[in-house]
Amino acid sequence: MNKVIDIEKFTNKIKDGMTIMIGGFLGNGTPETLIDAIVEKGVKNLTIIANDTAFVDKGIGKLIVNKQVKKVITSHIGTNKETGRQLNAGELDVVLVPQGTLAEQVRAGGAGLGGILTPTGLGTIVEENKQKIVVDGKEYLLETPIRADVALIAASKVDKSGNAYHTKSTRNFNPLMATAADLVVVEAEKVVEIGEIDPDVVMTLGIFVDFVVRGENNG
Amino acid sequence: MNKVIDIEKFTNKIKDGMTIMIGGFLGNGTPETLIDAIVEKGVKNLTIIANDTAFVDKGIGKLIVNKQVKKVITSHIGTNKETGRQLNAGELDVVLVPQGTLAEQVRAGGAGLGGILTPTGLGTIVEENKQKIVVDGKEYLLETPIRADVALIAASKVDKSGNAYHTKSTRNFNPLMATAADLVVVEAEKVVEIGEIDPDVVMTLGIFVDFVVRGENNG
Amino acid sequence: MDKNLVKDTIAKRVALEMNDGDLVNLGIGLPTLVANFIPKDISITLQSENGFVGLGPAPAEGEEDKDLVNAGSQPVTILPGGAFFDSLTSFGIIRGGHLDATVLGALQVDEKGNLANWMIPGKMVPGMGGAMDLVTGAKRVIVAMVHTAKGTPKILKECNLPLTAAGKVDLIITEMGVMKVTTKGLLLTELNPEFTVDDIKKATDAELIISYDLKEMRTK
Amino acid sequence: MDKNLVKDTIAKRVALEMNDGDLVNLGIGLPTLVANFIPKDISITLQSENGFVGLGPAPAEGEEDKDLVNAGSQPVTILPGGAFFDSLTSFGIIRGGHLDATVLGALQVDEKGNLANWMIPGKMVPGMGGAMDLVTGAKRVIVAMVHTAKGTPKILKECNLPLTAAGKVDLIITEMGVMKVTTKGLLLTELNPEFTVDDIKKATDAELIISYDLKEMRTK
Repeated sequence: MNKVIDIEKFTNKIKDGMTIMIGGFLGNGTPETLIDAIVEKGVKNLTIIANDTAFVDKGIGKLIVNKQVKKVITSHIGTNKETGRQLNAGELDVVLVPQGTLAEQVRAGGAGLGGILTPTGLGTIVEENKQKIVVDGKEYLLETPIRADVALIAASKVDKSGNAYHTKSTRNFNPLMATAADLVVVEAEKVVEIGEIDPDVVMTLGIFVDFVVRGENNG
Repeated sequence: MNKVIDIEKFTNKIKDGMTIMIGGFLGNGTPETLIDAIVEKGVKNLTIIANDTAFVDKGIGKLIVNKQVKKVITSHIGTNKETGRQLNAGELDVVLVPQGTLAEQVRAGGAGLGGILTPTGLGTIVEENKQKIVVDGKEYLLETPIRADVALIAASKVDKSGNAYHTKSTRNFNPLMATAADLVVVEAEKVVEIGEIDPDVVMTLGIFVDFVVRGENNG
Repeated sequence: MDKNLVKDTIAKRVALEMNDGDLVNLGIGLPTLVANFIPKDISITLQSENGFVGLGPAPAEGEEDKDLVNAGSQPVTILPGGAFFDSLTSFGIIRGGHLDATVLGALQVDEKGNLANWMIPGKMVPGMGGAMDLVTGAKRVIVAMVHTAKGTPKILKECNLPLTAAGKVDLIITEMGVMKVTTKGLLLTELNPEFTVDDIKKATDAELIISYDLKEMRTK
Repeated sequence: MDKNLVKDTIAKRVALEMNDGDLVNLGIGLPTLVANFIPKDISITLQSENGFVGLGPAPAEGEEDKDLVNAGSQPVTILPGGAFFDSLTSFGIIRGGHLDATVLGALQVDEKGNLANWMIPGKMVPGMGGAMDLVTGAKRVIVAMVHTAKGTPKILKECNLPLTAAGKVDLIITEMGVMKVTTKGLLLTELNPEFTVDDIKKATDAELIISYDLKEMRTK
């Protein structure tokens, strides 16, 4: 099935108030074309789920600077001063989550788990308002699943059915997030024919992907 | 680091009463050479953790037939009549676990989780003696981590540092089990130099692997 | 009815439940036959729980690849666009609600949508394999089976064998007809014209609600 | 002491804690320097939490690959035997106890092994990134930092900034000395001969237990 669409068709799907997961790690392996399209459309009140808020001029940072985000669920905002400014000014809600917990929560959302138990965050403010569960005499925090309306994924290469390959350090949250959203869009500069990617090394499965967009300026 | 060893050095590590995880799915992607070495040594009272008990003349089945196993934690024994016979005769303890739960439990053991919550098994005998936990009004079973003394992994190709590639349907539980045991041994017919496997497509990470054994009759 | 005709009748009717683009897991045995009857104008993707999507037909003789088998250990092929993965990803797909449907056989199924298909205490204990995960995780659960076990009803008021999952079955398709699991019980929506309503009632232990709109069982 | 000498002294001493074959995660900043001082006769593997093992040095100018950066977004290289993976696997490694050691900086560390290194309320809230996972999951947690913040003690009886993890620190290495976290408190095992026991006590807010076997701080 050919899932390749124009950027306009993608933009039409993005609405005010949506929850959007975005792949990437400090802008590395981030779907810049899709983000730029959302910046151009100017939808507001987005909730963004991502590892970090990147930089003011890169990746997710551009959505923050353009004041399109009301809430961000992330592990790190330190590289984007505007995120910190909006947080301090009360303009932006920031939920900080340990990076490993964020990865597990997204996976739980995609893999049908009701949650996972982790010692990360015990004895810190991360444990506030969370269930503690004892297994074999050891205490754990119960961390619950996260899902989104839309997941935006960057790939090094994608076939027309959405099977994607992420080279080197660009993989990060991309394959995970593709499992945990109602609408999944993959961006890549290289869009290849179905069957061109060795089935042994597909990293994001096409079965999770709804649309493929040809990217232009992958970060 | 060169982790290649002779089969004798491997055999010396295997003792009576050990808990051993073995990769493979009905004998596909199973470390036959390592299993044969254990059969030959004849250690007893093993606890085996595996997807299934394969066939009487293949994979894990050979350990069962040779009466070296006192307990097996698995999702399926239907293809090996001897497992059923020993179970009915009270000679073998069989703990049946849903396949997805087994995969999650092994992963939890390898990834430091205290457990995971799943709806699989609710309302069935699988829920006996397990904690039930409610998240967002929905009930789940708490399934706890599984680890082993030893994990035996089959690969299509492995480099001398233990980075392994599993082709086609031979991957199954192998990469998972490599994360969840104190001693991890990988068997492959093809043992290649470090660096010969593209770092993008390593499936079982060498950092989890202690020893590499040249296999002869990979299933 | 001839045994093979029975199986084909069931498989053909199940095939009509598939939608274009569906991701589906077919259980071992009768459900596997469904793949042969998918309407020409739709395309579905099959998942094999041992670790891939894009499951294709058996290879030609001599073309078998020992590294490519299905969950029943039979040599198979993979279609273009397919992909391999480990058991964790495989069951993430199954449990995460990514399967549009799973088709399985049953030892027993009841009017509450309970399914028993993995053991007979003291007799046959093969284990649940991936069945509990499939039935719990798939968006739609379709039971495809011969209506009775040599005359003994398998569709019951209440299963008495150990359950595979509670209340998860959506649809039951046999050679006699099509039954929907509803909050009020089993609704017979289609009847094979080879049988009468009385025939199917006699072969069924559960109460059957006969649809006001009862139709002839379709096979295409 | 000169600022660079301070950093090198700390990094050199941390490097001596490494064992042949160790898998280690080095935090951003000072801990990164440790890689420069690993003894010639041992080899360690570095993990980069954005998704690989086998982290190598920065590439030559002009050789940068935009697809290969470390967790601080700097161009790096991968060594033979390294491998890339996704964030789930990366944190499976970190949380699953597969790291032999993690080396991090601190805003504060206390005599119970508590660590605070991720925020100053109302002032600096960068987020914890992977720090909580690293400190909770690694087999050994080594804090490597300048002993004081411009004279203000960072080694306290009890941290008053929000914690990164409770009771997880094993060893504190500063330019003044080496302190082990024990159930009885902080045990000073090595002292830099540039300083006296009195100097280090004055620069430390926690009680320091002086080892009967106090040694000169090693750097090789």
